This record gives sequence, structure tokens and C-alpha cells, in this order.
Amino acid sequence: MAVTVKVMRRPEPGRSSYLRAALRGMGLTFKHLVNPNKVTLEYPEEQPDLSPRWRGTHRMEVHADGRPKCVACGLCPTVCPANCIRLVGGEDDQGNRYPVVYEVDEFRCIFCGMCQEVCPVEAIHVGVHFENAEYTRSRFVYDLDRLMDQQHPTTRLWDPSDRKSE
Amino acid sequence: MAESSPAETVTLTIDGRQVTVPRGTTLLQAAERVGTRVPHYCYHPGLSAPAMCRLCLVEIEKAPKLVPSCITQAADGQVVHTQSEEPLAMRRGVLEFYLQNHPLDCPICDQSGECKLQDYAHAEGRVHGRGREPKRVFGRDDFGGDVVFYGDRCVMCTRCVRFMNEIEQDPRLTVVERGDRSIIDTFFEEGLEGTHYHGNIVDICPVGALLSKDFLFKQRAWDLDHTPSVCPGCSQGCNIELHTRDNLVQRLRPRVNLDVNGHWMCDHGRLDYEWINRGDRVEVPLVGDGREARATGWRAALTSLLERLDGAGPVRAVVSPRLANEDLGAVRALVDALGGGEIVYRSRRAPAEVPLKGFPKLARRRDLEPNVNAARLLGMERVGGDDGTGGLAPFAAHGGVLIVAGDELADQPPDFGERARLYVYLGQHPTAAASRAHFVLPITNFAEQEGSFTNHEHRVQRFWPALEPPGAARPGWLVLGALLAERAGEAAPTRAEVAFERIGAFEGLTYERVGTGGAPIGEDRALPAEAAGGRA
Amino acid sequence: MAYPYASDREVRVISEYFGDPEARTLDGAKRRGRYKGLEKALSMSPDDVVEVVKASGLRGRGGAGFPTGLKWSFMPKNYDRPHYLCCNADESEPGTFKDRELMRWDPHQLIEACLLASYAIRARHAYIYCRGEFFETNQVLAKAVEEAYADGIIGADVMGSGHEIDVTVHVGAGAYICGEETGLMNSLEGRRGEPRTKPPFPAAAGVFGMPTTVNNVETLCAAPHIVAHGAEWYRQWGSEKSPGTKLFCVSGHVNKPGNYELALGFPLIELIEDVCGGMRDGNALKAVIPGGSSVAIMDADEARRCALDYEGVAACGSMLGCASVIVMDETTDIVKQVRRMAAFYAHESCGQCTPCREGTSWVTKILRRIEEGRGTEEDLDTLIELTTQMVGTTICVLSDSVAPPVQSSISKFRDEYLALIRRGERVGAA
Amino acid sequence: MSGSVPYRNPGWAGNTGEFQLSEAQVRGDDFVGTRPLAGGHASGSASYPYMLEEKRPDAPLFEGPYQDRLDKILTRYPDKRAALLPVLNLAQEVRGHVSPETMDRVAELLELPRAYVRGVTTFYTMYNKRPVGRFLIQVCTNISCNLCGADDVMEAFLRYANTEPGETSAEGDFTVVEAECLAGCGFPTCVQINSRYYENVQPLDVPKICERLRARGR
Repeated sequence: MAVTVKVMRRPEPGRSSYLRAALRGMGLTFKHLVNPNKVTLEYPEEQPDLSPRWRGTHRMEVHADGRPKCVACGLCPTVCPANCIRLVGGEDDQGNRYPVVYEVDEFRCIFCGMCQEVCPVEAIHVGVHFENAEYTRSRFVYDLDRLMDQQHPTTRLWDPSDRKSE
Repeated sequence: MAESSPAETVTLTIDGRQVTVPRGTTLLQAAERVGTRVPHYCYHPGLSAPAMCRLCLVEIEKAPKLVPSCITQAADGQVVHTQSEEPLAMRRGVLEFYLQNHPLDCPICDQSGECKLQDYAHAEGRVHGRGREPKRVFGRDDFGGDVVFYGDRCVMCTRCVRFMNEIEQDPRLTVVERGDRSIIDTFFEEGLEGTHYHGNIVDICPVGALLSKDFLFKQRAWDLDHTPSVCPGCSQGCNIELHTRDNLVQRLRPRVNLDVNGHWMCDHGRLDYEWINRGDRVEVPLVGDGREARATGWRAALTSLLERLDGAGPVRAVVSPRLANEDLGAVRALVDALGGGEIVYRSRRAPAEVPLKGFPKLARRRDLEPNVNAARLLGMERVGGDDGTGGLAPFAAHGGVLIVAGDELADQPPDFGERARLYVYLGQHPTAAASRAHFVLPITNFAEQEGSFTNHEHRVQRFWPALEPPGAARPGWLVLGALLAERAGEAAPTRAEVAFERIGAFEGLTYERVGTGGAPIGEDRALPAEAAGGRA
Repeated sequence: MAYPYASDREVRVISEYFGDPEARTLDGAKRRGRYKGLEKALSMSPDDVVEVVKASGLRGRGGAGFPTGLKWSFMPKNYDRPHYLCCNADESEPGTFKDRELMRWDPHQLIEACLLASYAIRARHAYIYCRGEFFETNQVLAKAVEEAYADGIIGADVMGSGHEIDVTVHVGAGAYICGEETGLMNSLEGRRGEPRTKPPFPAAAGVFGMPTTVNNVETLCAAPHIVAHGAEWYRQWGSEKSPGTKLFCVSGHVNKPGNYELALGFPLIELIEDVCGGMRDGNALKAVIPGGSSVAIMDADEARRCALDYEGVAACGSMLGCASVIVMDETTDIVKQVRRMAAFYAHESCGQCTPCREGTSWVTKILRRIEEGRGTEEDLDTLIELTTQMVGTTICVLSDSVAPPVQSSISKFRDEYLALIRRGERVGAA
Repeated sequence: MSGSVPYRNPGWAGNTGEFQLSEAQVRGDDFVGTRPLAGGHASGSASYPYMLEEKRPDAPLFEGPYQDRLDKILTRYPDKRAALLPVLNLAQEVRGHVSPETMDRVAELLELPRAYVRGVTTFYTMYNKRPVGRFLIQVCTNISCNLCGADDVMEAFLRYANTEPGETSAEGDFTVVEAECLAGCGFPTCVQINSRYYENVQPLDVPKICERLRARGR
């Protein structure tokens, strides 16, 4: 197969001017200076508008009486590709299955959202949230209480029948 | 199954493949021979078949309607289809009926992952259910013993009822009511307490209706690793599987071996596994002077032990019948190499056997340790009482070489072995009686090593490692084998197989011959079964 | 004379003394010719008796229509093991009330028949499995058996022939499924009345594990007459394949419901219009169930051209069953009646086989939903598919019995179902 | 629902149709007369049980004449298990229902497992698993009776007894249940009250029947 090579002509010294290109660049700069549809935000005074399908850190849904909705079925640790969920199931005083330990290591998490997708009782969710600064690494292992305290909105899963999902 | 001579066979075609089976074989078993598993609930190879689950229906050419393959005997020239359109459609229909009232609570059901209804519905069921009607509700019932009953999940296969009737022969379970109100129950408040094999109904329940209280909500079935093993609960040597996770034994399940335990095991053995998971383990070799011990490595410990072995005086040893054949053989070899001496073991004995009436080969034996027969075979003597204590007075005050292997010496005082010139303690757990030991060497238990046990009828059965040993703990045969080999200047056994073959008492047997099902020692070598006893 | 009404178009063989209290006593029965057939039978060999019954073409009157003589001939022809005769008097098919009348008006006919059949199949013990609800019938029967014992008809020496035959009246406790022969045997053994798988067939291993024959009351009652008068005499009625007479239990919307003994092959429409005095209140005929609740429903057209024998009813897409004719007039709510029948099967299912246990109650729930106006058109397809899945997949035929009424009613009276569904939709929309 | 033939004398299946018979002639003398508690000949001893009006849940089982009857029953079957149904019948005749204690006693008597006896007892509908009223009213609502208005009869009984289906009325007199076909299809609606069939019952007859029942023994 013959290789075609595009030959670019090198501007001859002294015969080319960069003025036009410089002006074009400045034009772009000034255009954005006055563009009403600007993309920079004055964070944190202004908050970004996240997609409803944004997948951030987790939260656990709770029942009205404050119990976690999780039934400790073990599907999320099974499906988790990053192996970041630790779950120990147990029996509560009413004989129901509940999570004795539920921990998500948000550092290991790859935010694929499969835990939310697989959850049969819609307990664990990834959230529309991105502010996760902490002073220690260990604070990134979210335990059950912390997961239940999260208040951010939950991610809307992609619906195959509604491809654009908007 | 009817007894038949090999000459009495029939040849038939199942799913296009020809197969020859003994006369009296059912179609379901014949189909398994050609590699087809016909779905079934009520049929269980260890029980009678009432043919009521209607899931194993297959088509026989020229038969007017589908037949239940679990009770239909194979006949010459039959052409059977298990996967043709008609039986598949029929099974799809039957499965739909099963799901009509079955709660879809798989997330909280312990059976999830090993549930036959899940499997069959996934393999052959309808993609979408049509049930719109409310499901009937029975709720949860405590059957006593180790069993809890979730009535909603029951598929009425009655395996549990038949197990209690035919095998346990203590018919405490029955079907009450009829039609779609029918449910398994006991006689009102009477439970399963006092029966000794009821754990098996949890195993044979194809769905999550009967669950073990011990295992309830503990682990998910798909997370467990299964390792073939032998039950250490008594000298019966039931074939079991260790179900493990997180380096802990989570539960025991029987493994089929028609020569030893059939499909069953007793509750005593089933629930006695916590000792395997004990956390207080010796993890590194300790070398001491009788007062103070310090941790060291294996090489240093064994080198130092080798130097002190000779000339330390007469040898006496205490072993535990929970050790494997290989370990006991290594102790025997060491004692013999040091000029011979008395080896004793202590074992717990139950007042009576607990036989399984419907399967007489199986009983919870009087000896509550798995390997007393190997110990006796190797010329070791039983001392102490039926609770496994006492009888060690001459050993506590022994002045020569004292070897303790496996026995925890829980009943012995801290000054045990004080007078010994060399006191070697090979064990799993730190114990007060080992505080004067010159060498404390960590060894593994049966779940952490490969090895074999010799059961009450002198059948050698192998087990496989299921857990990671803690720290530097090593199998007893490996430790003692290295010591002996070093002393004799020969090659040390590095595999349990080699250690086993070096034991004279098992001559003629190899791991290959023992296999997964076990093999008996030659008749001439076996001791009479009731020669047990010994000094108290 | 059929009870409670009589008709001159009847052929009264086994129902001759209905409504005649004197026939109940032993003397009265003897005066009316009872025990003549038995006497004759005892003078023949058992195999000859079987041959006569075989030649008469008598078919089982309990529903299946299996040739009786053939059934008897399956029994082993020796005395090494005890043989048993079970008389199936557990009459509980909805629409059927013939056995009760046979037993309470003419108990000695049944006793004679049991003895004769026991002799023919070499049984030494006959059990009459009588329905538990029939308290008064049981009393009448028990008294008749006692009288027969006292007279030496039953016992160690049956009518001086040297044969030993015992008869025991066994009382059931309320389960439709015990009318199924293997269910009956289990119940007689003191077990749950769950049908057994066949094989082994009852003639090989029946009640108490011994060879057993199970016959319906009406079938047995015909036998002494056949033996007394000969097979040809019995064949004068009915057709070649369905000879003899049959009790027709007519119930529902007719003026004179009751038991009528007619020659097989009698036209159904004449039974309704003539024998039973026509439709009640002069209403128009809407549907007929010709053989008890487990057969297909006929619409009026089919009923008009139907002849009542095994083949004739089959030609009209149904089954003669136990000849329980349930007549429905134009005011009938078919969906409700079908739901009622399905509920009956759901209540009476023994619960062994899954398709029956779950299917019967599921079908009932769907039908009830439709009846309450919460159904959809897809429910009708679901019903047909579900009932199809229930046929031929179970140990006994109770599950199969649900399909004909449901399927035939949907195909023949679909409009009624749709009307209920649409009404429900309108109500739901409003 | 009135046809050309008059429906006379509801309450028992006597003069329906074209026969002029007394109740005793229709039902048999034994049924309307007294009956031996010990049963007669062994062959029929299993068929004597009644549902008595007087229900004595604590009465001793199998004593006196009942012991005789039990012995007779046991002679008629090759094994003890087969006598289970008749024996439970006897127990229910005495006590009115089959309680756990009764099952236990019967199991002991017949050398059967207790759970097995419970399984058998619950299989059959005629064994009352809990106490019933003085009169157990079973209304057939199956197809033949239903065509002729059995639902209305059921309704009438419930209204009269002021109770729910399957429940016992407040004063303990009536327990009204829906029954499956009682094989009285030619005499709709068929109602069984304790041991006795009441046939051709119309809703209008219900108060009369109930009052007559209530008057007995009070």
C-alpha cells in the first residue's frame, strides 16, 4: 500500500506575517469576554449545574422510622468491580435482614453506579455531588451512619427506553 | 433402586444419545448418564419419589402423555426427549405455577444463589411473569432445633417430611391442610428438638423455606468457597464440604458418599465448627528455657531442637486424635527414632451411639474425635476419662523428653512438664500447660492442611486445605518430617502424600487410591472395633 | 320410580324402588327380587360372572366410563393374597346426587351388588366408602348391612355357598378427591386422601397393598340385574358401545329436577322439555353441563342435538361423565357459575401436584377479578393458557377437570366475559 | 323462582315432588329415632357418628359405649392406621371438634405419629379444627344450588345468626359456613345442619328453621 504524504509548504522567512493569526486569536478572546454564555463559574458562590446522571459519592436511603432501606442482600459487593463495598449482614430484633456493617471506600470507588443499578430495594445510590474534601484518607471510608446522613440528590439511572434520558 | 446384576441392562435413547443402564434405573438417572439434568424438586436420590412436583416430565415417543421421569423406569428401545418442545413448554408452565405464590424476596433469602427455583426459572422459565394476584402469606415459623421455616417460600416438595419419615424415622413433620392452603408443619408446639439429624432437611430443601438458624443471614451462598473435607465430629468420618469465607468456616454441608454417610450428616458434627475459627493461635515458633519464651523462625527453632533431642532421656508423647494420619505417623516415627517410648491420646466419648435409622451405615459414633482409630493403629494408647481429661499424671512429671502434639492440655496445670529435660509442645493454641515448654511449635488444624483421617471402620479418607494457616503455622507432618529428615540426613517430605506413604500402618494405600471417596485399610491390618478402652 | 318425580319415559332397572320405604327392609327387598342375581352368580364360577358383565358392555358410571367387566378381569385369579372391593360411594361431583338415592332407597341392591362383585373378583372384604356428610344414608346402609349379616347373607357363609365375604361401611370425612380411586384407597387406609401415582394400578397393589377393584355405586348396582337377566337383556337399551340404562341427575333451572333412569342415547332436549317438565318459569335454555362440573359446557344449540350416551355427548364436544345434567336458563350468570366451579376445585385440590395446587386457586382469583369488573381481555388468554398447562401434568385428573368448564365457557360465552370486563373498564374510567 | 309444581314443606326432603311420605319414611326410622351409642354390628359401627347438638370439648374419649364402638371398628381393618378416620369421627361426635389434645390421644391410641394425625385431620373438611356452635349450618353454594339462589340462602342464614361466614354467632348457637356440593342438587338449596339435610330451602324459610332449632333444648 502506497503511503501518501501530505507535503506542507514551510512559510518562507520574511514572507510570512503572524499578525493575522494573532489578531484572530485576540478576536476569540474578546468574543468570549463579552459572550453571555460564559462557561466559567464563580465557585463556590455559584454552584455548577450537574447532570441528573452525574455519579458522585454514595448515599443510603432510609425508611421513615430511620432504619436503612438496605436488606443486606449482598448484591452490591458482588457486582462492585472495584471491590470497595464491605457488607456484613445480620438479623435485627424483628427477624429482618439488615446491614450490621456497610462501608464504601470512596477512594477505591470508580463511580460506575452498578451498586445503585443492582440494588433490589433501591437503598444504595450514587449521588449528584462532587465536593469530597477531607483531611484524612480514612474519612473517605463512609460507614453506614455517614451514608444515611448524606442529603444530596441521587443519580438518575440511564433508562434504555429513553436513550437521551433528558 | 432395585438390585440388579450387570447383565440385566436396558438400552434406550435419550435426547438422541444412546445409553445402557441397569434395569430398574429411572429415566431421570439415565438422563444424568448422558449429561442431561432434568429439573426436579420432590425427587431426591436418598428418598422415595412421590412424583408430585411435576417438574421432571419428559416425553417418551409413542406414550400418550408426558411421564414423570423420576419414577418411570427405563425400558429397552425407549426414545426419550427431555428437551423437546412439549416437555419444555410443560415445565415452563409448571414453573410459572411455582412462581405464582412464591415471594420474590431473593435479596433477603439465604438460599439465594443455591436455590433450585432460581436456577430452573432462569434456565427454563418464562421471561415475564403473568401473576397479578396477591400472593398467599404464611409467615415464618420456628421449627425448633436449628431450623426456621419460611412458609411463603415452600414449594411443597415434601422432601423434609419424607426425610423425617424415612431416614430419621421420627415423623415430626407433616403436610397440614390441603390444596393451596397446605403447608409443612409440626404437631402444634412440638418442634424438632431432640432429633439428631434434622439439619439435613435444610440441605435438601430446594428453596429457602427451611433455613439453618446458625447460618441465618450470615453469608451469601455465592460468596462461599467449598472445600471437600471430612467431619471431625466423631469417628464416623462423614464426608463434608467446608464452606468458608474470610478465612473462616461458615458452615458444614454433607458431601455424598454412599459408603459412609450417604447424603447426610448429624447435627452434632454440623454445628460443631466454631473451634476451627478460634482466634487465639500460636503463630510463630517459640523457644524458651522453661520460664521465658521468645519468638524465632522455623530454621532456628528446628536447628536448636535437633541439637537438644539426643541424650535427653526416655521419650513420652501425648497426641490428640484430632490430628491427621500423617501427623500421628510423624509423631510415631519421631518417638521410634528416639528409641521408642509410650504414646498416649485422650479422647472424648459419648455415652451412646446415635444411629440414623433410615441409613444404618451412619451413626454419631461414641468416639467424638475423628482419628482415634489411626492412633490405635499406630500403637498409641487411650488414657483419661470419657470427657477427654485426666490420665496424664505420669506425663506431667516425666523427666525425659516430653512431646505433646495437638492436645491442648486444657485441664493441666501450668507446671505441666516442669521436670522434663526437653518439653516440645506442638499445638494450635497457647495454653497454660505449655508455659514450661522448651519449644512451642505452631501447627495447623485439619481445615488448614491436607491430610487424611481413619474412620471407625478403618476407612482412610482425605481432606483438603480450606483456610490459610495463621502466621507461620505449618502442618505437623511437615514440621516433624523436616526434623526427622534432618536428623537422618535424608529428604524431607514436602507433600502430605509422601508423608502418608511413609507410614507403615497404611502400607499399600496411596492418596491416589484413597481419592475423594476414601478407601479401607486391608482387613488384616484393621483392629477389632471394640478393642477401645485403655487406662483411665 | 325416580325420586322425587316420576316419568313414564323412564326405564327403571336400578331405580325401581325409589320412594318406596319398604324396599329398605330386608324382607321388603327380598320380596322385590333382591339377592336373586347373587344367588345365580354364586352358582356360576367367578370367571363366568366376569364374562357376563363383560358381555353386557357395562361401563363405569363414575365418570370415566371404563368397561367394568374388563376392570374385574384384571384382578389376579387366585386367593393367595387378600383381594378387596371398594365401592366408591363418595359422591361429591357437583350436580351428582344419584348414589345417595340408590343407597337410601335400595340399600340391599348395593349390598347384593357388592357381594356379587366381591365373589367375581375373589375378594373377601368389600368396603363401601360412603361420603361422610350422608349421615342418614349411612344409617340406612349400616342397618341394611346388619340385617344382611343377621340373615346370613353376608358373613362366613354367603347365602349358604361356603364363600366368606365381609362388608364394611366406611365413612369418609369430607374430601372430593377421595372420590378418585387411588385417593379413596389412601383415605381408606387412614392417610391423607391424596391420589397415588399409577402404576402400580389398583388391580396389582391397591388398598393395603393388595389387589383392589374400585367401582362406583351405580355401576355395581347394575351388575346383579345383568347376572340375573343376562347380558343380552341389558343390551336391549342404549347403543352398541354404550349399552344399558343410566341414572341422569337433572338439576338447575328445570321444573322437575331429580334422578331419571333412562336408556343411554336418550335425547337431551327431550329430557329437559318432556321428562323434567320444561324450563322453570318458561325461560329459554342457555347452557347445559351434561356430566357434572368437570366437563365442557354446551350451549343451547349443542344441547338440542345431543344424545345422551358416551359417544353422543363426546360428539358435541363434551363428556357424559357421571351424567349430571345441570341446566341453566337465560338468567344465568355464566362467569359467576364458572368461578364457583373453579373455586370448588381450588378448595378440593389435595395440594400434591403444583399445577393443580397453584393453578386452581390462580384461575379462581382471575375469574373473581373478572367477575368484580377488574379484568382485562388478556386475562381470558391467560385463563386458556393456564388451564391448558394444567391438563395432563398431574397425578390425578382433578387438575384436568378445571380446563373444560373454563375453556368452553370462554369460547362459547366470550361476550359475557367481555361485557363484565368492559363494564369494569367504564367504571374504572369514571 | 316459583314453577308450575309447588315446593312444599321446606326444611326436610319429604314431600317434594310427587310422593306423599312422612319424614321417617324418607330418612329411615333409625335416623329420626334413637340410635345405639355403641353402634350395632361391627360392619356399620364406623357409620354411626352424628354431629351432636351438645358439644362437650372436655368429655372423656372412648369410654362406655364408645369404647365398645371403638373396639368394633378396630376389628374391621387389617391395620390400626385404617381406623383413623372412623376414630376421629367418634372423637368429634363426643367433643364437637378435634382439638390438639384429641389428636394426641387418638395418635397414642392408634400408635401413629402425632404430626401424622394432624396432617390427616386437617386434610378433611368434616373435622372441625376449632369449636363450632350448637348448630353447624353448612349451606351448599355450589353450582346447582347456586343456580337456584343459594347465595341468598347463605345471606339469610348469616343475617339471622348475625355472624360472618365460618364464625359462630354471639350466643354460641349457630356457626354458618359455605359448603361444597352436598349431593342434594335436585333439592336446591341444600343445607346441612349438624347431621341433618334440609332441602329445598328458600331464603324465606330460614328464620322458621332457625327458630325451630333454637327452640329445641332451650
